[in-house]
Amino acid sequence: MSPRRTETGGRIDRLRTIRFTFDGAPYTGHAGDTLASALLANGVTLFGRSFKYHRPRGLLAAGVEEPNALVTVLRGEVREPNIAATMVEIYDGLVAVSQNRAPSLAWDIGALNQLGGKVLSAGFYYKTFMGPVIGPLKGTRFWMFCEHFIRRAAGLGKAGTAPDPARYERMNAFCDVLVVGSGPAGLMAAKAAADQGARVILADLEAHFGGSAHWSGETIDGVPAADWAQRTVGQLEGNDNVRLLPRTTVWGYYDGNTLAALERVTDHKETPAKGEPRQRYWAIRAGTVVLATGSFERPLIFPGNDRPGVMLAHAAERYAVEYGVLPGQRIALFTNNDSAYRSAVALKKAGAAVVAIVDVRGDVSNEMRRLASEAEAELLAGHAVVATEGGRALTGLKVQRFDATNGALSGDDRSIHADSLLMSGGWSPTIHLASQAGARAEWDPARQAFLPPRPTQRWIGAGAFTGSFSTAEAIAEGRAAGLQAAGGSASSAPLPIVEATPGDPDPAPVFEIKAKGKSFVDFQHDVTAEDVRLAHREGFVSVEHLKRYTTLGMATDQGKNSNVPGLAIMAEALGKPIPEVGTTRFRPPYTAVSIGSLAAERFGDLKPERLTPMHDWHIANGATMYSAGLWYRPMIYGLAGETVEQAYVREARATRESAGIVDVSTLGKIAVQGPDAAEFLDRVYTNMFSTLAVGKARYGLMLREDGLAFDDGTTWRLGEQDFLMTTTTANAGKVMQNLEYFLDVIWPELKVTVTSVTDEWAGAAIGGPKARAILFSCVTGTAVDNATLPFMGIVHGRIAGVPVMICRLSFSGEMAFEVYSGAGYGTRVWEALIEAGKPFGLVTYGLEALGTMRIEKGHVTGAEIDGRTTARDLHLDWMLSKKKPFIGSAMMDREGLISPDRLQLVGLISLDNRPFNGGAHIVEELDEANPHDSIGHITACCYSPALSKYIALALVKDGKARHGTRAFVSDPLRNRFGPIEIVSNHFYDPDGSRMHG
Amino acid sequence: MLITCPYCGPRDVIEFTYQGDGNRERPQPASQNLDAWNAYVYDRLNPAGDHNEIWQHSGGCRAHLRVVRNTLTHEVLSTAFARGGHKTESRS
Amino acid sequence: MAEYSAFSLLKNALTGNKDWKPAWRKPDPKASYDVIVIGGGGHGLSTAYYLAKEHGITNVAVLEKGWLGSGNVGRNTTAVRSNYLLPQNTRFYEHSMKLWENLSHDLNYNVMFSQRGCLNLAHTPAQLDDYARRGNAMRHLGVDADLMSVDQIKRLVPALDVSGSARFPVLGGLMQRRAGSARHDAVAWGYARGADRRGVDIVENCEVTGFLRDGGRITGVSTTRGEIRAKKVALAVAGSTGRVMQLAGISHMPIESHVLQAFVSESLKPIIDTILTFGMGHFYISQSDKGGLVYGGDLDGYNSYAQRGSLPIVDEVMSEMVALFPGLARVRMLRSWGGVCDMTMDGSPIITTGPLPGMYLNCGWCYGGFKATPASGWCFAHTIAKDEPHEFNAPFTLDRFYRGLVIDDKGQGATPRLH
Amino acid sequence: MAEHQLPERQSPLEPEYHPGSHGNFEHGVDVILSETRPGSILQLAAWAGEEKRLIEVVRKVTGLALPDGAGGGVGNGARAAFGFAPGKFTVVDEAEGLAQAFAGAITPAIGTLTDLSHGRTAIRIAGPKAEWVMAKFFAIDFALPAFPLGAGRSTNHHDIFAQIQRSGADQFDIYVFRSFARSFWKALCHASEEVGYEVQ
Ligand SMILES: Cc1cc2nc3c(=O)[nH]c(=O)nc-3n(C[C@H](O)[C@H](O)[C@H](O)COP(=O)(O)OP(=O)(O)OC[C@H]3O[C@@H](n4cnc5c(N)ncnc54)[C@H](O)[C@@H]3O)c2cc1C
Ligand SMILES: NC(=O)c1ccc[n+]([C@@H]2O[C@H](COP(=O)([O-])OP(=O)(O)OC[C@H]3O[C@@H](n4cnc5c(N)ncnc54)[C@H](O)[C@@H]3O)[C@@H](O)[C@H]2O)c1
Ligand SMILES: Cc1cc2nc3c(=O)[nH]c(=O)nc-3n(C[C@H](O)[C@H](O)[C@H](O)COP(=O)(O)O)c2cc1C
Ligand SMILES: [Zn+2]
Repeated sequence: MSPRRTETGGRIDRLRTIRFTFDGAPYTGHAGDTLASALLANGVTLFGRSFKYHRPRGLLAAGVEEPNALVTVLRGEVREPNIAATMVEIYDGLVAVSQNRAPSLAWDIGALNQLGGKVLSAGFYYKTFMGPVIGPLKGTRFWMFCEHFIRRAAGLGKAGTAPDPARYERMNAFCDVLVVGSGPAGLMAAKAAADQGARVILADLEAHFGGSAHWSGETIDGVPAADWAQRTVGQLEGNDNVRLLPRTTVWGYYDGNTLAALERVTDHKETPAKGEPRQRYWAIRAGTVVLATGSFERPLIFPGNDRPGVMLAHAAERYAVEYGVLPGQRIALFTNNDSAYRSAVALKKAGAAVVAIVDVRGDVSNEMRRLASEAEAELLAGHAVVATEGGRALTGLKVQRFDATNGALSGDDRSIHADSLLMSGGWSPTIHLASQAGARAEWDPARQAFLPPRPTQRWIGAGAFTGSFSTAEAIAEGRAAGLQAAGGSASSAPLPIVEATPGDPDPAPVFEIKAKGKSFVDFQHDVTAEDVRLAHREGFVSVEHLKRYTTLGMATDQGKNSNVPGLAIMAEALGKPIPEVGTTRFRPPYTAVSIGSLAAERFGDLKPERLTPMHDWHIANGATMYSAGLWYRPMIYGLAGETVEQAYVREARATRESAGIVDVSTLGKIAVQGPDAAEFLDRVYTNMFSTLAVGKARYGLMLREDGLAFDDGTTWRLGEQDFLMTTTTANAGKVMQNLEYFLDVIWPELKVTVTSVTDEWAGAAIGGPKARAILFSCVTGTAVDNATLPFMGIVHGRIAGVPVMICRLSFSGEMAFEVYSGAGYGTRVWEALIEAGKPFGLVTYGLEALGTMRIEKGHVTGAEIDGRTTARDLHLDWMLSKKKPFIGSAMMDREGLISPDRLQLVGLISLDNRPFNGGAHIVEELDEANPHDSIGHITACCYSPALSKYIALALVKDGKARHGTRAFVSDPLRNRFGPIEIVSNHFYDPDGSRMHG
Repeated sequence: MLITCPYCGPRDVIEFTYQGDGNRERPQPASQNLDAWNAYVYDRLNPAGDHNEIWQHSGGCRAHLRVVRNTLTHEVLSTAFARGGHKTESRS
Repeated sequence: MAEYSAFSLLKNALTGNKDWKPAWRKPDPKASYDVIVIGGGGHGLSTAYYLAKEHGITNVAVLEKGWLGSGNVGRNTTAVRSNYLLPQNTRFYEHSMKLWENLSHDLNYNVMFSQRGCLNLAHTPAQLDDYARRGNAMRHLGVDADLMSVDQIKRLVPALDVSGSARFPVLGGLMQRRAGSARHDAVAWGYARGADRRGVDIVENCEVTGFLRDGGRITGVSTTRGEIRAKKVALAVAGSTGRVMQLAGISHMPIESHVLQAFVSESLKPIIDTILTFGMGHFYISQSDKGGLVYGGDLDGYNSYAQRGSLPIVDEVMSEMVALFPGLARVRMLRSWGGVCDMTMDGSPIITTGPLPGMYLNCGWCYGGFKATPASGWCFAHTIAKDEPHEFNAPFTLDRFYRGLVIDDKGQGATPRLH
Repeated sequence: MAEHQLPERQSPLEPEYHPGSHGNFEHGVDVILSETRPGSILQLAAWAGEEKRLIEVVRKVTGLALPDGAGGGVGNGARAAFGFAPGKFTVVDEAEGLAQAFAGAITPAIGTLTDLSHGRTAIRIAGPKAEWVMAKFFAIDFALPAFPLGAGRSTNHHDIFAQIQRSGADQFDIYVFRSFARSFWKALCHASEEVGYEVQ
């Protein structure tokens, strides 16, 4: 039998033995154990090392608030650092290791930091490491040198880099009543609400429902509280309208009664079932929330309070009653309130020797005296613990007489031999969720605790959360809250009857025992009472300054143990009451949540892929794909051994020589329909559309309201009231939203519907001298000659039996056609065109060749319409109608938008016959060592097969005036400098004779 | 945060796109009053408190809504179609 | 007041740290000052510091409505860089960078400025070109910038997924090596101590509730601690600009207040040694000296003064984080918070005289003003002292929007949530 | 006009459509996934005030009696219709050619007709865990009282817009943009593994 496991008792399954390792050593425990309880049962006292001084630390708590016993759980290569051992349910094969120690937990070199002692006081790093003011170590050098070592010494666990193979999932839930916490209050609330027929969700972060009933040893309705809880859970389980979520931490209370919760679905399992997520992220939209989150017991602050073996009283009680483990054989308690007496009795019952109860209060009630004697403990009323003894485990403590009214110690100290010291410094309601919205908690001087703020959202509190610390009150408040939340009326049915240990809920206002030695307030961060007083001396007296200066409350427990004692010490130093010092702001999450769980279903799948109808064809035919926003588009269709440049040059050349075809399905397409469609387009585009004939298309330009260029594309008039607008791929969504905005908000009188039809149509652009011949050979039902299908004309016909719509327009500068068909027929039409093109030398081309041909033509895209350019900058002023106002027309002539030194679109030719790079700059004078005075930059560049030169488009200051002049490309990032000629952006076929045919 | 779309009912903020200050008045299209245009495009009321604003239910019915929302508490006080018509009061 | 040094630290340790004095005094406000600076954030404090240090104007009060540093200076993700696209911005932020590089010495306060670099990841060739354009723009203004290859990136940040199988594979990145991070609180406290040592009164818990006027001229402020007169009243209230300007009767500004969230993970051993930004989203990350991963993403996207955010952004940021670092899925988010950002219509700041006589305005820092703290104060002090802007802040006028002279690094136009 | 026999349309799901049982199905499948491939998917939009007339047109052309009210809808197996936005309705028919049937009926005075038969992909999820799986994607309440039979909803899963009609107590028809359909389908299959699913 393990040294500390009791013979009987506990809610563990003693018949099931579970094997696990900690720091490589094998241990066993039982089903129902946490890593903490199992190790404790095995006699382990040392669980971790503190952050700054690397002091040895044992278990402080039994739940989520544990600050010391942080471990890393390993699943193969995958590491999960900083997990409280108290929250790890053991499973066969569990591997856990300790952290922040080298070489081992027992012998940690970092403990040398303790020698630094007072030098390493709060905020010391602000005062030093600045290094010399002159010389080679001035500036940031010296600090960065020191920082290197500081960073390595800091940090808790080590994160892994192996990808996490787990699955995470999101779940959206709706309910009438969400009950957070399943103690007596929460259970009653859930039951009452469910009985009213409300949709109820009950969540508790623990593996078992029941909260404190799980281990309190009280009796409810004549049975042990735990059995009562189980029975109540059983009644809830049967209900269709109730969802029970164990192992689920509600961690965030957001606006609109939206709560975020994390369910640990398989963390306690050796292997998850197929498809089962490790964790599930619940986004819960609740009608009303019942907050029944209970309370935390507080430590007391005294020298040596961090020694392994010093533990919270209720935690010890939990270990004994819930897990059948005793934290020690000889136990002493130290308290400022009555609740520890119940713990003493429970531990006694579980088989420990309770050697003493040290109570700071001089007068202890008779009831408590009775409990002390029931525990066979010596009662030291009006005493305080002033020191603890031992190394990596407690061996004893020292007590002295104590006056609770003024904190004075007197008399000789007395040693007590004990291997476990349990402390209780009073209780703080778990008000985190209620406070997250920023409402101020209210200090209750009787309870010596912050009580929940007035609700800022629809929630109702119940139980210890409200400061009602007895089970009977919890039950009554729970039922009332559940009824109210479900819209029911008060019930006259009798409440369950509670038999509980008596006790006064109000502690003595004693937080710290000032004696010689380090007294810890924030255990993990090693913030001592002296640090708090130093902060006071240096003026960091506001509670938020205290926190930031000392890092009190910034550790993984987020002040759950330390906040109130820290405040109390500061309040005393200031001579002010605690509420005037205030409390720090509560923030989500309530307890730390894995980042994977928050990514949820997007873990490993950040964004969907958007595919054109011909996508699979492209892949099957050797295309290299390029991601453009969410879309995938062919970049090149490379042949074996070709470079990208060789491929696009071949594709572009073949297109200009015979014909090429490219997938343009990604272009944004918007159906603009209705009696006012033409009028609407006149207002939206800078040029006229009402004059466009049915069966024709026109190139259009849109500006933003501020007068800068927004987007361009062609719009086709398919019917009197029926237009098909195309936009650039990148701006499709933005343009759509803009149109909808104007129709809904600005011009609701216009009868127009706009509908995204991007996905309705597959588009193939086929261009080149042979393009018409190819169409001629495969299109039926319409002629495609110049008369029937002139430039910007539209015809309807069929290809391979599929209805198609063909518009003659050109981006490449060649005689070209866009062939649209229903997306479901896209590949069929595409293949038919390719088949028809074979005799003509048709090539497929990708975005690179498309880009090349558009650069040769001097067409603009998103690289030039970049949100900073005007129509004039891009030489599109010819499109600005003077006959009508349009979006942006009123703003486009402001001084800054017409000033001559703006960047304007030009063409560049490389004079040294070397390639350009996108993003290179242009200068008038070359200075490779100290580049300066940029006059512009390259927006797009390529090798031009048509010109047999390296060319580029660029935006250059006063560019138009520079046509024909020379300058230099200056690209220090890629060390590319050289002479260029500035020319017009229309490199190729400037009069458009090729595309007009 | 939840916004009650008059058509779709209460929906998570994730379904909406913010379109800003709803107090702005767009000048007549042909207006040459540059000050008015500047004010419309650039100036915002930006109050700390109740704010009249435009949201699009872009991840739902795509209607634009006029929403009165408190910028200190994020409480949504009322919603209505920007085109006019149905209005939903949320303040209890 | 004592100089801070290793020696003073040791000496004090020997005497039980009993002799340390407050880092700054807690004076009651006087009846009048030469200059009142409203806002005890980074910019207000640095303004006061440089007024005293550079211009000898020491009869100055900084009025802070809460505790010093309670605004964005105390809640930002501490990235300091000067890698802007447009020259107006680059020049200004580079001036700031130079001040940062000597700030700890200047203030005799270790602000822990650590030049561990800032790397913008590129995921498409077009984006790489964009970054090249920006990097080259920087180089032409004498600012350091480099393109990094995937191999170099892999070596610098081994935890990053640079495999081609990622949804948005890393193709390279733009690195500014002199960029880095500083301890946010230390910056506020260091400037406060520095200003205080030069005679500036730092008055906390003193909220400005109105302006005193003589005709059209601003002559002081009313506060929760009484009326205070001043020859010059300077605003540096960042996210509260809209509210404070309304007190002065100016109801409309080219500014919207938006909430930006930030996050910190539990403390970890060093794993990310630089500042890193994701090119296909808004995610950015660094690791604090304490070991916490400090990261954030996009604005929540709506007007807010609430200093707290909503859930969708939390999910968005974390999704982007594990897209870059699939190994960090089991690391846990410890705390999240929000700050209120004064978003302008072009994403660039405003530092100017006026708009009312006697008033000086410093605002529009969006989510990027921490890095500006030294230069902002330095330029604002110049503007206040000389009644005209320094050439570094001359472009950052209030009327630039109306005149079409916007400084729009992102090219998003007058949609503040997109800057 | 003589109707041509049109070739079969290509489904965007094709390479990822694997009929059979998948995931954790040893204890039975809890959802069934399928692509319903309707021949016609139309969007009808009425000008403000013309909604009732449009509803009447729908009744005449399809025989479906659309209830008047936000998100109201009906279905009869072969045809279905539901409102998804103010004045806007989706009408679906197993058969092709529904657009022609409406062409004359939706006059400019009533509103507009937009054919989306290719642009939207229809996916059906059915079975006892259909609500559970749907809740993984969409932040709307799928419980029957909140989302009654026949009703329609517009919502989205991150970048993917979806119109959803409840076509049975345990059955939903989801209309997504064609270009996103494969990604969505993969995600849907992935999310269904937990409960065991069958592709039909
Ligand atoms: C989450 C987040 C992350 C960020 N990350 C970065 C980053 O990585 N890099 C970067 O460069 N920038 C970043 N920023 C931006 C940066 O923090 C701010 O731009 C900058 O701090 C603003 O200047 P400030 O320090 O003076 O503002 P603040 O600190 O906000 O100072 C303004 C002060 O004015 C006070 N005040 C307001 N009204 C009154 C009144 N009526 N009377 C008296 N006082 C008043 C406020 O209380 C406040 O203290 C971030 C911001 C946020 C919110
Ligand atoms: N002075 C005292 O003796 C004293 C003080 C405090 C409490 N108590 C005892 O505590 C009990 C109070 O009952 P109760 O029901 O109010 O509280 P409880 O402590 O029994 O239950 C609270 C439950 O809420 C859960 N919880 C807390 N935060 C959560 C979150 N964010 N998400 C999910 N679950 C969360 C906890 O795990 C716990 O199970 C009584 O039995 C009372 O006797 C006694
Ligand atoms: C760079 C940086 C690092 C932080 N590290 C921690 C941390 O380790 N632990 C912690 O609890 N909070 C940390 N915080 C968050 C602060 O606790 C706090 O939430 C933030 O400053 C905003 O203040 P508020 O929450 O009081 O509004 C950090 C904040 C910043 C800006
Ligand atoms: Zn809606």
